[in-house]
Amino acid sequence: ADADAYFEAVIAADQKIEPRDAMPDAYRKTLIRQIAQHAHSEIIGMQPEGNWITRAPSLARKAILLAKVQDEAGHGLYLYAAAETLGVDRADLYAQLLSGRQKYSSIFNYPTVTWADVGAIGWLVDGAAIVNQVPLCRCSYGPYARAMIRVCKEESFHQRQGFQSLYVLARGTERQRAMAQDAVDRWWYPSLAMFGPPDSDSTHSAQSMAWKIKRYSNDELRQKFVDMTVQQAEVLGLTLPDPDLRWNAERGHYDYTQPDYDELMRVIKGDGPCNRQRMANRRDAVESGAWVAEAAAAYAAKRTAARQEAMA
Amino acid sequence: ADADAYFEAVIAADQKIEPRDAMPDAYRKTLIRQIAQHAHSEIIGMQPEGNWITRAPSLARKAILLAKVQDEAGHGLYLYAAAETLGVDRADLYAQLLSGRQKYSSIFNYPTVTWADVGAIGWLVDGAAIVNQVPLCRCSYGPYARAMIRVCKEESFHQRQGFQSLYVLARGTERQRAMAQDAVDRWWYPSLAMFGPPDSDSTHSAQSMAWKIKRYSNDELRQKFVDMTVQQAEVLGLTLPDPDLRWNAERGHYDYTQPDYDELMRVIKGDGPCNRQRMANRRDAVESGAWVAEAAAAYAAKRTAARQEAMA
Amino acid sequence: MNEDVGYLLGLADDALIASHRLSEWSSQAHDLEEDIALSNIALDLLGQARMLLTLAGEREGAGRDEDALAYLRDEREFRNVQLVELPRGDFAVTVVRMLFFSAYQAELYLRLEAESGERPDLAAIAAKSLKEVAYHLDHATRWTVRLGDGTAESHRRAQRAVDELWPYTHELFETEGDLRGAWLARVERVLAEATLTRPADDADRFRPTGGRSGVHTEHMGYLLAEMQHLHRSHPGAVW
Amino acid sequence: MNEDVGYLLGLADDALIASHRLSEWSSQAHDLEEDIALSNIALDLLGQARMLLTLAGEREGAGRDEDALAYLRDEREFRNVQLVELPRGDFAVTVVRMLFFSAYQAELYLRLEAESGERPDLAAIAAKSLKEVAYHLDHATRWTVRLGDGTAESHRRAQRAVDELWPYTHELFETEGDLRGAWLARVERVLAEATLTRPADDADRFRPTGGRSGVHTEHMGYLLAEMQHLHRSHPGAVW
Repeated sequence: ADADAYFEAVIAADQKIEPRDAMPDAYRKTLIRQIAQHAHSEIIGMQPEGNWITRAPSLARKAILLAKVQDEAGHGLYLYAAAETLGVDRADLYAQLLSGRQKYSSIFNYPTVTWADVGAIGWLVDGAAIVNQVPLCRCSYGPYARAMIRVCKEESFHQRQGFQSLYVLARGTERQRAMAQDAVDRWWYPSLAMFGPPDSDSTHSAQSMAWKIKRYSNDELRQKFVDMTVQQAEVLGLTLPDPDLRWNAERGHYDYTQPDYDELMRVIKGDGPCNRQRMANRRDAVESGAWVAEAAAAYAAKRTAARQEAMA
Repeated sequence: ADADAYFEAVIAADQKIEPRDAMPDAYRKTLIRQIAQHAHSEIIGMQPEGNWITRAPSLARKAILLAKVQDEAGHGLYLYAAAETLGVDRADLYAQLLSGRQKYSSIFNYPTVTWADVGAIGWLVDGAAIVNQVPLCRCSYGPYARAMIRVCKEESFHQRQGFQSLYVLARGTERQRAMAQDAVDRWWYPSLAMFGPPDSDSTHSAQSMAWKIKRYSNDELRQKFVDMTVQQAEVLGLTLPDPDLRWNAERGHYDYTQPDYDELMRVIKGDGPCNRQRMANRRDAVESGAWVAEAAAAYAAKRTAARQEAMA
Repeated sequence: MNEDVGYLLGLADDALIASHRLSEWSSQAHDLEEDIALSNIALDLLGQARMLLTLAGEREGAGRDEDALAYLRDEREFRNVQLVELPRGDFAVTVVRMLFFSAYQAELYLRLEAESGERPDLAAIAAKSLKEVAYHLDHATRWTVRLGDGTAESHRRAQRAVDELWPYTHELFETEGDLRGAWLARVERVLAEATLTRPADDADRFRPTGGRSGVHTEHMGYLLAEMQHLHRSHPGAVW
Repeated sequence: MNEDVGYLLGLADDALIASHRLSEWSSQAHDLEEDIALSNIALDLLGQARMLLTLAGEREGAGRDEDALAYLRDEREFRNVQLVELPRGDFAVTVVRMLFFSAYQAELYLRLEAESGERPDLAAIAAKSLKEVAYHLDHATRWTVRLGDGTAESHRRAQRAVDELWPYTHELFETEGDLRGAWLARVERVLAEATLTRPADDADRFRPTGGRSGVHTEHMGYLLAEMQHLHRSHPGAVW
């Protein structure tokens, strides 16, 4: 009861819960699920953009893309480390990704069809991620909040790079401009869907808000993203593919068409265009690299044994 | 002794030895070795040109190339069938190719570096093959002679296609012309080496000539090829990479620089640029397709069993 | 784009890309006879693609010939179904895909041949191709049965190929829905003889689509890079 | 071509193509740490390639920048050694190739750095790259030892990689023969610690060559098709 009171007091005071603090089981479980899903998203998210590394149209863009995909792997590492402070093991989380029991962001189940998709992901997908993640920097769980500060800083760098890449395309040849517009047309609604189901259907939100893991509802975040993105689209000179998108002076926000949540559910359930491919790639990396992990372990064991013998 | 006399008489009369005829063991062995090597060459020879099928620069050229590589597989089939009339099994010959005990033409151990190499192979390599093979249409062993008639007909078609392909390049853009010349520069000496070591070093030739398997010596055939090719090179407007190539009125032939026979020996021994790759590809096709062959056999066995049961 | 041109490009690209994947078997088949057979089918499909591309170019009237259409269109302009662009895979994938695709082509070309009044040029191409397609279908049928009813391993591989490819077959009938009944009848007969299980349609909500409007799998770009690189490296050259 | 330009292109292309093969590991490594490490090395090598290409373009004085040189040269104009263009292979091939190549780069860059009087620009690039190369070499060394002295399977794979790649190392010293002694000393030490056998030089007459004069293995064309296709598909575009 003391522990519960302490937890409630910390949350109420907007202070951080730290790994050694007592915390309700449900809080711990919710965080593990969310952080793991976030980490998995970084890892799977390497694939759609990584798809263009060997084909990037200039060496400067290739370097930017290589570094970005590498950053995503780094984000995965911070986040798995944050999850581990909650008493789980990265290997177990990883196994749950591979078995399909834990999810990753559905956005990464869409294919990168052209080079412009790399820019559109940077602009829209990283943009949506940032809107989602900035409030997480104030999340009540300390290690997660600190990981998010680092992630957000890099993400906003990526988002600017994506924007800049699309900007160049939008001002390039007619074919480049068409490529940029086409990418925005395909990524807009999936990006809106990244904020999850509408608040009316969102199951976990209320409790997460009470625990100050979440600070805003799905629909609030989605609206924030729309408002921000409309203005950036104007700078780019590209059109968002929503004929009903318009300023609502009364609300002080843009009205917009909701994404297809049935499609979102289908993709979450595993039936998006690339779910099978993404998981198969991941499993293949693990399986075909198993002998490397075993070799490293065997070598480490030999070294340990040799050291022990030397000391005996 | 009767058998020997019959064999000698047939050879002397320029008639054909047929599968059921008695023949000296050494004659049989020589033929098996030569026909198998020839068949293997067709099969391995599919690789360097096949390397360009998916990248052919026009659909018409792609179709020609696909058909040509397919013809080479067909030639392999005729030739293995001819060898089988001598009492060997295709599977055994194949195993000897894979184990490296039987050879194939060393020319196929050079890489096809550009598209023009496909044309150069058609013109020079098929050209050399034809010079080698036309006399084999009169070879003393019937099945081999008949297979060669069919092979030569198709090869000369391929040779014209190669010539025509180079002709177009030689009259194309500057880069195409350079590509054609470069290919001829790289394939000329290896093509000369296709006729084997000089007569002074040729071990099998004398006996093969006596048996009327071979009709001309290596050097005679090489000279014939040079004389023929010089004139075709003029039509193409391409230069053969031999500064000492010139008409010798006294001999009534072109003088030319001999190929590097040390290099030829190195390549024959397995150390050419692509020997390992060609053999690895072949082994991989056999190994990774073993389950298919097993399935076909298992299915055939089931069908046979079912038929027998039905009749029992 | 003219609707008819788009339709023709769909047929042409199906054949072109299917041919490309088959041609990847050159020197890789488990025996010589099969190497020849697969090249033969690749060659037939390439021939169909050339006739169809040429016809599409004529219909379009913008001066694009078969090579301009094959080599100078970008990925988003290719109209083939995703089924044909999936990686080559093992021999089971090749055989099962050929079964699904040839059975579709057989039904489609039969109908196009019958509609010769409406589109005589296309009907002529269909009529010319039907004999080829019948051979492809026969070849795929024999091998599907051999693999399905061969060894335990070949059965496992064949069933896996059926399960993996089945979702992609729905795209074949998005615009040709009336052909699916006849297609199913053909395919089900073969799968049954091969002791393979036909996946249920509703059990599988994964129905990839997009090829006909130029949205392809991530495999397509690599295929086109390989196919087009040389041609694009020499703008305006004649080969 | 100016001899110096050709020399610079050799160095640049070595780094560019090595970087390409390493970047093929993206999302494919056995764990995240290694995925990051390999990307890092790919990124370093790409950076070296860009500086070297830019310098080569300046020396040439024909207005070609790093992209013109990377994307618009044909295969026969690439000067890299064949070692770096061989297919990615398994992790053992990657590690052993990195060992051989980094040890070579380390010796070469050390010498170039020392020759700053003759070629100050190149010496500056070498100096800047040496720290990176030291890290690559260290990484390759640690993994070679782990694989060689790990499990029976990892030993077998590592030895196979050493045996397959060794013949290609001779090309590194065709024009830099004086570096081979120091290179051998480095490499032999690592192989010994890894319980791997160093192939004898004379037992192996297979010494592939040609890369420095633009004659490449058949793998190179596919790599370039992939790398260059998009750039070549948009002549004159800015990215």
